[in-house]
Amino acid sequence: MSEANAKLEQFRGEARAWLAANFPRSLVGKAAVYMTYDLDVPMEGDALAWRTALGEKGWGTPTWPTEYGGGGLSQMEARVLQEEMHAIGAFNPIPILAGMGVTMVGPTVLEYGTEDQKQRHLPPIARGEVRWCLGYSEPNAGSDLASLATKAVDKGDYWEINGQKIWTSGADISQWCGALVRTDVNVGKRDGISFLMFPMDQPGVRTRPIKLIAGASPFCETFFDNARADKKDLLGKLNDGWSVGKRLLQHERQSQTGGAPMGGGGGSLQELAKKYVGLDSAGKLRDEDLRLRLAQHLMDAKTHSLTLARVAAESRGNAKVTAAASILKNSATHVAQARAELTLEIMGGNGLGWEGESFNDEEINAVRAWLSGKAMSIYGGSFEIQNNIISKNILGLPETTQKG
Amino acid sequence: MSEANAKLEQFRGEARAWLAANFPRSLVGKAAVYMTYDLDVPMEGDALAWRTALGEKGWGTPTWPTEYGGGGLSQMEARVLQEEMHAIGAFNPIPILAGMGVTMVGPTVLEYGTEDQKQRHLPPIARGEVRWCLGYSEPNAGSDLASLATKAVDKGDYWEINGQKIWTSGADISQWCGALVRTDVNVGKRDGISFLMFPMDQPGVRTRPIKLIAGASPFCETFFDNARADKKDLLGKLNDGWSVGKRLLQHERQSQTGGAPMGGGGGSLQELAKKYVGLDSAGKLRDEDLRLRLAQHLMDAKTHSLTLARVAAESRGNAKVTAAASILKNSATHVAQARAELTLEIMGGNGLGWEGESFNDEEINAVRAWLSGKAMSIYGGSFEIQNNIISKNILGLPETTQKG
Amino acid sequence: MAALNEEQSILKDQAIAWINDNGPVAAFRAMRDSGNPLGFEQATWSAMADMGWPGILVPEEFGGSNLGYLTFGLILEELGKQLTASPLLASGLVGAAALILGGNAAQKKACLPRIADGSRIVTLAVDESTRHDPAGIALAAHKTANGFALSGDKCFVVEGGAATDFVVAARTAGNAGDANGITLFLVDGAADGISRTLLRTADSRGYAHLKFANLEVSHAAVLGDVDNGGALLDAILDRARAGVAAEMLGTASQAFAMTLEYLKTRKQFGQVIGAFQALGHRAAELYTEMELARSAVEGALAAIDADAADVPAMCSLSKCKAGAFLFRMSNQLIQIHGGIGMTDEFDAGFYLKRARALETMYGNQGFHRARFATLMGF
Amino acid sequence: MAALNEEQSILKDQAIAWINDNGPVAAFRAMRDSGNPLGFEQATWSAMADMGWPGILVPEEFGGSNLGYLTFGLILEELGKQLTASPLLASGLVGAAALILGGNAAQKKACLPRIADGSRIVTLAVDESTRHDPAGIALAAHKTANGFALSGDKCFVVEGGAATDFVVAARTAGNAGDANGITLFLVDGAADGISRTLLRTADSRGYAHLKFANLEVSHAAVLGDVDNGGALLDAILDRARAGVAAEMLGTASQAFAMTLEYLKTRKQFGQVIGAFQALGHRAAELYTEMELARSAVEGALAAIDADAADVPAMCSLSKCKAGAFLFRMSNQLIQIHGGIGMTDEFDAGFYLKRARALETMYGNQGFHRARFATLMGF
Repeated sequence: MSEANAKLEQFRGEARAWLAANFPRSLVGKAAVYMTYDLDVPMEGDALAWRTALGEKGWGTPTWPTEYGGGGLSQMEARVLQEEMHAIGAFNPIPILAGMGVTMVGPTVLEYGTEDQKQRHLPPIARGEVRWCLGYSEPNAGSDLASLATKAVDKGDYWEINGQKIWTSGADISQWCGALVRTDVNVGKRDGISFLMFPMDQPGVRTRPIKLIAGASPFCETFFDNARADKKDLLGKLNDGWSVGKRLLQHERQSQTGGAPMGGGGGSLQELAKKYVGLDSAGKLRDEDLRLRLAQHLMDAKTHSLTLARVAAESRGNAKVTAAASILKNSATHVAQARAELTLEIMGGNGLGWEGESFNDEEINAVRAWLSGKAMSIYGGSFEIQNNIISKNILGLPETTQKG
Repeated sequence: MSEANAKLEQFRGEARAWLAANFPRSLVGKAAVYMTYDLDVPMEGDALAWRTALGEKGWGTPTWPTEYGGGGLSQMEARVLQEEMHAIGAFNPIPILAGMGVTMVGPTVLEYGTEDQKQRHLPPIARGEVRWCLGYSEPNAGSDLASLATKAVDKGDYWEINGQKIWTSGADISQWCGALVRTDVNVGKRDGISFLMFPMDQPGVRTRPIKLIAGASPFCETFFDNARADKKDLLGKLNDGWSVGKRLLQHERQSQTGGAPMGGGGGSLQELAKKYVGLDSAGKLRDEDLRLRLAQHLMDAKTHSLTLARVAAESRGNAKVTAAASILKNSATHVAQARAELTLEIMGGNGLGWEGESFNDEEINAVRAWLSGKAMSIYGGSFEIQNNIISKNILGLPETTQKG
Repeated sequence: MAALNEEQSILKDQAIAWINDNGPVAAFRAMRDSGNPLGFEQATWSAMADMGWPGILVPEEFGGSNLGYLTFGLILEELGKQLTASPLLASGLVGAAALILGGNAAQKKACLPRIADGSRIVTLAVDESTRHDPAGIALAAHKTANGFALSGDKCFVVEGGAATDFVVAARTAGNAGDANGITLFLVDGAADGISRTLLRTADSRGYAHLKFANLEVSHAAVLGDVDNGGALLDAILDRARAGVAAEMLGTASQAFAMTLEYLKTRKQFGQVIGAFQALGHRAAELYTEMELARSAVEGALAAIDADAADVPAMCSLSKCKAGAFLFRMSNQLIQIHGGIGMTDEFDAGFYLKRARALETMYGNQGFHRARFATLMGF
Repeated sequence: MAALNEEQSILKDQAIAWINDNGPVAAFRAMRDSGNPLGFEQATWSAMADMGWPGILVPEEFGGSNLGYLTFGLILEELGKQLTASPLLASGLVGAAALILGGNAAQKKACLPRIADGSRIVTLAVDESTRHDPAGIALAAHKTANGFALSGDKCFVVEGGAATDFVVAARTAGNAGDANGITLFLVDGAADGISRTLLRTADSRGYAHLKFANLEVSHAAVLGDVDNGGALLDAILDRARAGVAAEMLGTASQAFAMTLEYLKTRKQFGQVIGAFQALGHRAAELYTEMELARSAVEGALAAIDADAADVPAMCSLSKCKAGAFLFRMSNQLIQIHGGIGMTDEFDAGFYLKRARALETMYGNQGFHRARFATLMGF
């Protein structure tokens, strides 16, 4: 225990020294500029230097193996690295720059990929040079992903892909795509699906950004018209794409259960309420009904946080995920959406602000975040799908109403 | 219009005179004694005289035809009669004395019965001499009534009945029973069911009262062991009992949508709250959270009343029941159950009273009524069944999850 | 819906037909995309005036049809269904109510005919902060030699960009929070002392902030009694609330209709999604809530028409009930439509945004729940 | 559930095994049917004492095992599942907490060993009306030559019939509603000045009303400080609330287990009813609520063990969350079981009645929601 600790502290020293030598001080306080999913910020000057240094060291993907461009660190070391970065105001832009590369594609390639695939795809992701998008949903295959219709036909040298994907986040600025496609039309819905990887910069691929109710979005419709994937870029086994895709989705779901405060309301909701609504002489919020609903929400939010902590504690040294984890997606969504609603209610008329000088940034962001947040109960396993999963997988109730 | 009015006023005079001559003054204020479903109150002295007079006049069942013992009155005249009875403190005990006879069996016999059945069964009901119970539910056929298993076999002269019914209200004190039984086991679930009528006082019938969570109840389990029904007491067509039974249930459902205050809380809920909780110096209930939930409930209750009034107004001169009527059962249940919960919450610790001197009658009644009221969302079309009906019959959504 | 008389039925059918042709949600989209700062098209408003809608509440002697609030509600409900943008609610109902309830003979004669023919747009300026708080009115009206001088701010004035006149609730005595000391004024929107800021809100309606800089008005501008305008203001607001509730009911019932249609046509897992019992029951519950909300809305409008004693409670009730249903329904509109519901190309977002805006207008559910308790004496 | 250490795991397994054999819900039914006025069987209590349960919180020097609140909660949860009746919560948790937090050396030495071995049952007497209102304490403790004289009423004292001693919250200064002026006393239940009325409640637990008629006690009876007992009382109550929440979690989770079992076995319309998606989703939502409630309950117990700064907020939170889940779950237990759930022969009614009783104990959801807001500073 203390030997391990000593080793960890030694690593802390090394990390601190390397960061001091390599992180440009000019980037302190700039995290927000580079850590946004919505924009394709150009990497120049110090930012480019920092990305390059981080990529060469492998610390943009600290726990990936060194042979594929990662840092080869343990989870504990990675946490120490994060602490040290946080301490000096450093940040890691590579997971953002890589789109779905670091969070979803990478781990799945590590698990399912051939040695060749690992060699070709992982290092560019680890260096933050290649951005990935994912082709999953289709206009007629949302929650029911198994009914997807985009086809890939074996043309000897390559796969020829035809069809349409939707909700491909960042498709218009990505270099590579991983997509679920139908490679056998003669078998059951979940069979006959494969996972292909291919470059976006080719004649057969066209993207169209989707405008959302909250305004511009990273999402696209993506059209494949005789697009091509190299034969060596089939990930996992032929017609076994369903399990590859499911694994990827698990990574997505894990990233959605934090119940992180939505934009425009990162501060404490009770402070916001005090500011907009005010307290009476007894120290109570001037809106008695709001006061009690706000209290209820804060209890809900706290309970969700306690559950996150409990799941983490129960999982420690326990390979199997605890059953309680199954509730986190819906619970996180409930808390985040309620928070967004309360934020607007607290802001009153200003919680209707769309643009213009009459509203401040916090208000306008809150309105946009409220709208964007409605997607939380739709994507990554809708509210209803999550309840199906709990009902069937956790509670062991029969599944009669879902065929296919 | 004014001619009709004049005729009605003439009837009012006649009714008033007859009541003055026949209603024993000794019974004024005794309505509660004789108007309870729970007890089999003996009819003696003035009460017996009153029942007899009412029965002979046919005014216990005022709108039934005179040839079957009814009063032959119009709906308007019946209302006038009721007003006049109310004015002098008179009451009509016959619908209570007849169990399910006046409210459910009678109207259905009038509609489906043979002339012989009408002649034999209706007058004793109209005189309040014969009490009826109904055999519907079975231990394995509750909401799914179509799967009932009680069998009746044609023995030439009579039907022989074997099986078990449950929730037969008043079976232990009834003289006659109307029951749904299976007369053809070889066809679909809703087919092959018939409606039979038979006397309870026979060797093949045994009843056992059911104790409920609220205490003693009018409900029984009823066992048939080679019980007999006369061949002439099949109501409606053979194997068409489903439609007869459905018609009967419509009468039941109609009697459940009034959202009448549950026992133990007949007064105003806000007055109860003022009494138990008190107001602060600003005139607000001392429990701020309760105050707002109580306001919400009173709004819900008022909205339900408004809906009842709206449905009545829309139905006037309109043979077809309005679609809004379909929501009344669940809405009434919601309001009544919420009222019962709030009543106990307002009473605080005293809302736990079961018996003994430490609690007053209102408190103990409120606790029992709270428990009894949980049945409202189960019987007469459960909450879930009502939602199925709305979904399918009103909204036209497909029915895939219910077979049979 | 309430049993309609013949006149109401004709008017309702006329409204449905006209809105179908002239004011469907596609027209709202076009208006929004055009960036029109007023939030409605003048042609739409003129057509409504031609049909007599702004005069529905106005007595016949002043050029209206005097058909009452229940009838007005029928029109508002239909407009709410298609989000048809116009100042009908703000002027034809709220402005007209202010004049009818508070105007003297001269004011009525001067103003009501022009409200009825749509040539004047009279709206109410009440709130002064981000929250609805009629008790907190502080905008000062100081007595001057010839009348009063108004100074202060009014926020989120509905159709405040297009208004030709404002009914302004001001304080002539006491302090913010006092029940007494409120006076209503009818002021010309073009006056020098008023400056307007048009707002760009999520629901694309024509709100404005107003600033009064020592605006001088004569005694003739007073609507109702000096210092005792609180009750008049409440009465106007209650009518406004019932009107908004009718619009909310329309918006929500259209969201219900769109959702029901989708439940019957969208297929997932090999069947239409309405065949999933969880969604079927949800639809049944939404339908139940819709029917209840309708009773509340029609009940409030009918109570106003009958001059019933419980108008305040009924109006708070209607705003609450319509609000709760619209909130749930607009969210389910998105949820059940899934990804497509999140796109701007589909109309669901309009309904969600409008729902949020109507919820804040003239008091949200929390405001009215607490008010209902107070009105019930506890 | 929380990751348990070995000691906790053993204790929990022991509790489950013992309750299965000795305290299942059938034992509760038998106790109720017997009309036992105390609401529990002495043999049950003796067995619990033999297993050391009343001493779980008691420091080792006073004969306890000092295992803390999270451990105590494990036992309460298991007892809650089977409604096992005993004064364990009232004395082993609330009474012990009062002595541990407020007792001086002499009081601890005299009392804690006897709480731990079950020979004394020490319970808290706090409320004086039908509602939980610790701020409203009015029971008067007048100063006398030798100490104090107590006069007044206490209501709904938990296990008040069986108690050998009472911790009485009394007013030594100020008026009902004042934060200061509260003093706690440890008094002998057998004293002449105390009369008890046992209650017959729906949940068949052993509550009593107490009447204090000029009961004289010495200075040695004061628990904590004179006039400044408010904070001590709050601390005891918070522990009581977290304990009740643990019991509620157990009661509700058993109701969930019974319901889930029924969903898997009861057939209607040709399939088990759990196959109906509306019921399957309802079960999923109840499960979600159960897991969340568990986090809240364990969080509060752990906060007490860690002497965290947010103990008051966490205890209100746990009572609220467990209360909301138990309310919904006990109602669904009946609803999903249908007619059979309404019969006394089936156990569902016990859970429903117990749920209502636990909800009122030491403050209902409304009380704690409002308290949480106050604790959060708004």
